[in-house]
Amino acid sequence: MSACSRDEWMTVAAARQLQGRSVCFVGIGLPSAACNLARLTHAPQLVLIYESGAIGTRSDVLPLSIGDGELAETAACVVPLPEIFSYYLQAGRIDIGFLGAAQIDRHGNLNSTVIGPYATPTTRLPGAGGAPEIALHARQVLVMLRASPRSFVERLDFRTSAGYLDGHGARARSGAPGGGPRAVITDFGMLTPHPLSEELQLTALFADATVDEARAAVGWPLAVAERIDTIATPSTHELDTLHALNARTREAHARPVRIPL
Amino acid sequence: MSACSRDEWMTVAAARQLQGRSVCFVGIGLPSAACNLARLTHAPQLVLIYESGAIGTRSDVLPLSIGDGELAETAACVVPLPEIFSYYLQAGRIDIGFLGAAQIDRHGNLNSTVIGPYATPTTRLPGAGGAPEIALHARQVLVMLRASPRSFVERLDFRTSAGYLDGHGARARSGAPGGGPRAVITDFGMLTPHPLSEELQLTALFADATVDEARAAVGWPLAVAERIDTIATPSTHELDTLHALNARTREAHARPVRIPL
Amino acid sequence: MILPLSDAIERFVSDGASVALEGFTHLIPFAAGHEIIRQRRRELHLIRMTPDLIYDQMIGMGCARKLTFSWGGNPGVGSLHRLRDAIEQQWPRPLELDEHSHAGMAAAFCAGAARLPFGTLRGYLGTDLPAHNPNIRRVACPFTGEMLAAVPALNPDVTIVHAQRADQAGNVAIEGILGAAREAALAAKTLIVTVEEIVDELPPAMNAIVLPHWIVSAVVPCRGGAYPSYAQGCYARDNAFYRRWDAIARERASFLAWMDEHVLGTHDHHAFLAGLQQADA
Amino acid sequence: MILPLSDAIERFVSDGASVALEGFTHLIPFAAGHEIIRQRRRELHLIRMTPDLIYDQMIGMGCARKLTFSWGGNPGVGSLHRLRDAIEQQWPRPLELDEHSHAGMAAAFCAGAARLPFGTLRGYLGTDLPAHNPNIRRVACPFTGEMLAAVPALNPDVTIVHAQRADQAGNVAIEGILGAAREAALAAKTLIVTVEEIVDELPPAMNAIVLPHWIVSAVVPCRGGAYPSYAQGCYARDNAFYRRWDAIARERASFLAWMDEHVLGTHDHHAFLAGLQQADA
Repeated sequence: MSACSRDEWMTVAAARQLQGRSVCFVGIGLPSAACNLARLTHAPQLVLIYESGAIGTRSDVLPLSIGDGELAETAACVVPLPEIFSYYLQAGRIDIGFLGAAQIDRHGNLNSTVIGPYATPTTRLPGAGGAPEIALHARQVLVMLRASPRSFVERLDFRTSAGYLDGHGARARSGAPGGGPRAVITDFGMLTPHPLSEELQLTALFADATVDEARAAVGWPLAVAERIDTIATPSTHELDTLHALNARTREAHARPVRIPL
Repeated sequence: MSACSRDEWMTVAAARQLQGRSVCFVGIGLPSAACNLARLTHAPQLVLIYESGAIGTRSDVLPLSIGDGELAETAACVVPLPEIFSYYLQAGRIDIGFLGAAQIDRHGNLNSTVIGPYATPTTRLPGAGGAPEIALHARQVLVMLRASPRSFVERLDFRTSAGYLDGHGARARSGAPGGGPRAVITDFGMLTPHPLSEELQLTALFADATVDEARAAVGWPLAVAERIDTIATPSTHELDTLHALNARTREAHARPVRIPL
Repeated sequence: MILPLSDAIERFVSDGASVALEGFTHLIPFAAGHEIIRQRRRELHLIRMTPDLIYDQMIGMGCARKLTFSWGGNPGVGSLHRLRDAIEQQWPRPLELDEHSHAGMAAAFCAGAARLPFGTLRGYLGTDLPAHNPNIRRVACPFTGEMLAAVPALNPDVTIVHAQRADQAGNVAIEGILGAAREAALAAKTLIVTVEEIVDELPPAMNAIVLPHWIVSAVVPCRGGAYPSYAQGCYARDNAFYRRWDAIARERASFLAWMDEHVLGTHDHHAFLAGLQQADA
Repeated sequence: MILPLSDAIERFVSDGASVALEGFTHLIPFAAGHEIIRQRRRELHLIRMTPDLIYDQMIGMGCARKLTFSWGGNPGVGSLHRLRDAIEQQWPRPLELDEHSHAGMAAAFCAGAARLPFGTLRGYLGTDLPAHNPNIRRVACPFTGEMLAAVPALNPDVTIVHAQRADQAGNVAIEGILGAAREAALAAKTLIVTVEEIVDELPPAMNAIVLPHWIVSAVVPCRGGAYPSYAQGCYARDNAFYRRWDAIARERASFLAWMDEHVLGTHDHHAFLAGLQQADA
């Protein structure tokens, strides 16, 4: 295989999590790349839904925004956004939801709202968007987030969306219908929840990453599973497909737009 | 003018109540004829909405059912039925709603549910349909109903939809947003609510009808206004237009349908 | 999954199930209703805003224990005689009613589609319906304190709708008047769609009405499946049949004879239509 | 009623009004936002799921007292620096926040469109948002007792949306991604629609997206009115402009200089676009 960046490795690792005809609620950035990579390689039947209202898109390039025109043109249909959230997400019709965040804690709870106090933040982040209800309703959640002690924190400044809350079944007791975060895909490998405590533990590493690197990147004492899998190096097919997708996307986004005068 | 039936006279009288760009929630039968007659004569800008979801229809023939194909084909748009009731009717976007019924009382309350007790009716009628919320939300309601002591009754067997309830402001006190029945158009003329008591009183007669005829047809002691208007005889233009509409309709409905084998 | 109609009904519609055959005047799934009659399903809880001829037939043939509805007439013609006979004379068996207004049923289907336990509307004021239906309650707005009407969500065990076309993957495209068919479809635990035709691929639809494949349990090819109702762009409503039904259904004997000959006596919808065509000729 | 943009804003958007410029990535009414800035409206309560560049500009220019929103970033690029500066440093003035999730705002627009006082959702569980927003409450299902989230209806004094076309009567046709624009339009007390073109008559639309004329207060002809957002079938999103905005808006001085030159310094949207075109050349 050719050399690949950690972003590419994360994208490939996430794509591999997607199988068959799963219905994916897709966010912009790495999740969008991962979903489309899966669709273009091993999972052509994957159904991609964007919160803007596009259902079953088969875009040839990645959108920069969540509502780009390519999404509408290649969709099975486009519905009003409120229906995406009520008739699809809330109705339990989403298999896999993707989330990112600025902070994550050991139980997979996420913050994308503020750093510092809510009323007087040191850094105001974009906010919740679809996250609270994706976290609540999707059958499974995949979190994609680069690790550092500033992002993998002991204590969130604000809980925007629920992972396993305080763990040990707290999420299920809260009445959340969805299953919670199945995996956190980060730039050293993958964390998954312990079956009982629901604390995230290191269960897989990229071939060129180490446990020490993982521990250094995480702001809490990282639990390490007894057995750590190695995430197979991206194949040539995976990388070629991803490179071509990214190249098409760059080319499309660089195309000058005629100002509509 | 040519001779005309009481049904035709009722239709013409109702059509004359419709002006300008009023938005009409149309039922099947006489109301549909009245609205389309108005649209084809003095009120070409009238907006007709059918509960099936058709908005702004300009059908060339009258529908037999409330969801005929002509309605969809000639509509400004077709929306899901729930939106008709929530985004249009409940949102206060209907100027005039038409209602019929099996029974009406002196305050314009209507029964289209049962004759006899609800659990053991002697005659089961079709039921409410859109009536309760049309009665509640339309800015004004026009009732079209042939009169007889069996239909204009002292006491309803069942109140399906609200007119002025017990009168004397009871409807407004109940919180009903719409204005209630502006007029009852029947086969001797027109009843309208007294401004204070809100009891229906005889305020207009067809040219060939009498107060005695009206009294005989109404099952309660009919109040008669001090001044009774005469409803102008249908004009040749009105009658010709209505006859042509009915002829087109008969012709269209008689056209044999190919069984889709 | 693409199934023949008889297999779809056999597999998904059980005795005692709650079943909604939706479609408002347009796209009423008559063929599916007839197949339910042929398979002699019993104790069904039938759900439909406007029972129409198809539920008149199913009720008259004894399929139903309960009816959730909002307007039970033959549009533009008059009564549904079999529905009336069931309510007035308990023939062929008693029928429990869960009676609403259109606005209430629409709110209940929308709540069902959204998997909320109840729907809210500003409705049912000044009507006797709530006095006879414990499924019509009140809820207070947590901001203004205003009291509003509430209805429980409708989530049929099985919803059956008819549509113009589906693709091989099971995506369904609907054109024309919808009534509450889309919401009833989305509210279903199991969704069966009978279609006029199955095509290789639907064109990209943009804002058109599509039921995506993964909410559809079975697609059933069934040309003419909405007749004597209609399918926009395919065939017109047979208004004359709706008028004729009034005489057929008025008496029990003539009703039973007609059902025997045309529904029980035919093997499938194609034979049903062929029989009617012959009778017309 | 067909009006020029400046007249529509002058007539319908008052200081202190609640104003929703909706459109999700697609059809964002930039021209209308710029005209509000030119007319120096103040104390507005801005409402938008995704404030996007247009509210970054309006907030940075001091038009807003309050913001109802659910996601405030530059999609695919990063922060909205003017929004951040308003919240973090109260520049140019403090900004009150009414912060929701997308699902909550969608429910609030739907309730507004239906003129219900509140919307219901199964949401806001396990999040700190309700602790900071008294507009997120709970309501009990009157049938099951289940507690659900409730949000107050959004009924903006003025909603402004952009669309591809309208006819002379004022009917508006929209194609492509809708976001919550349709519900925001239906929820408005006053609805202004800027359009790419006005045609004599729209074709019969069947199931397409139409805002009928009598819910539209004013139609404004405004070619390019969504730029740098896009109008499906007319022009593409200028992703490069969205990227460039990050640098323009990062500092107060560069932001003000850009707004002075391109918005305050131009007479209307045509001049705004012409100025950008010149800068590009």
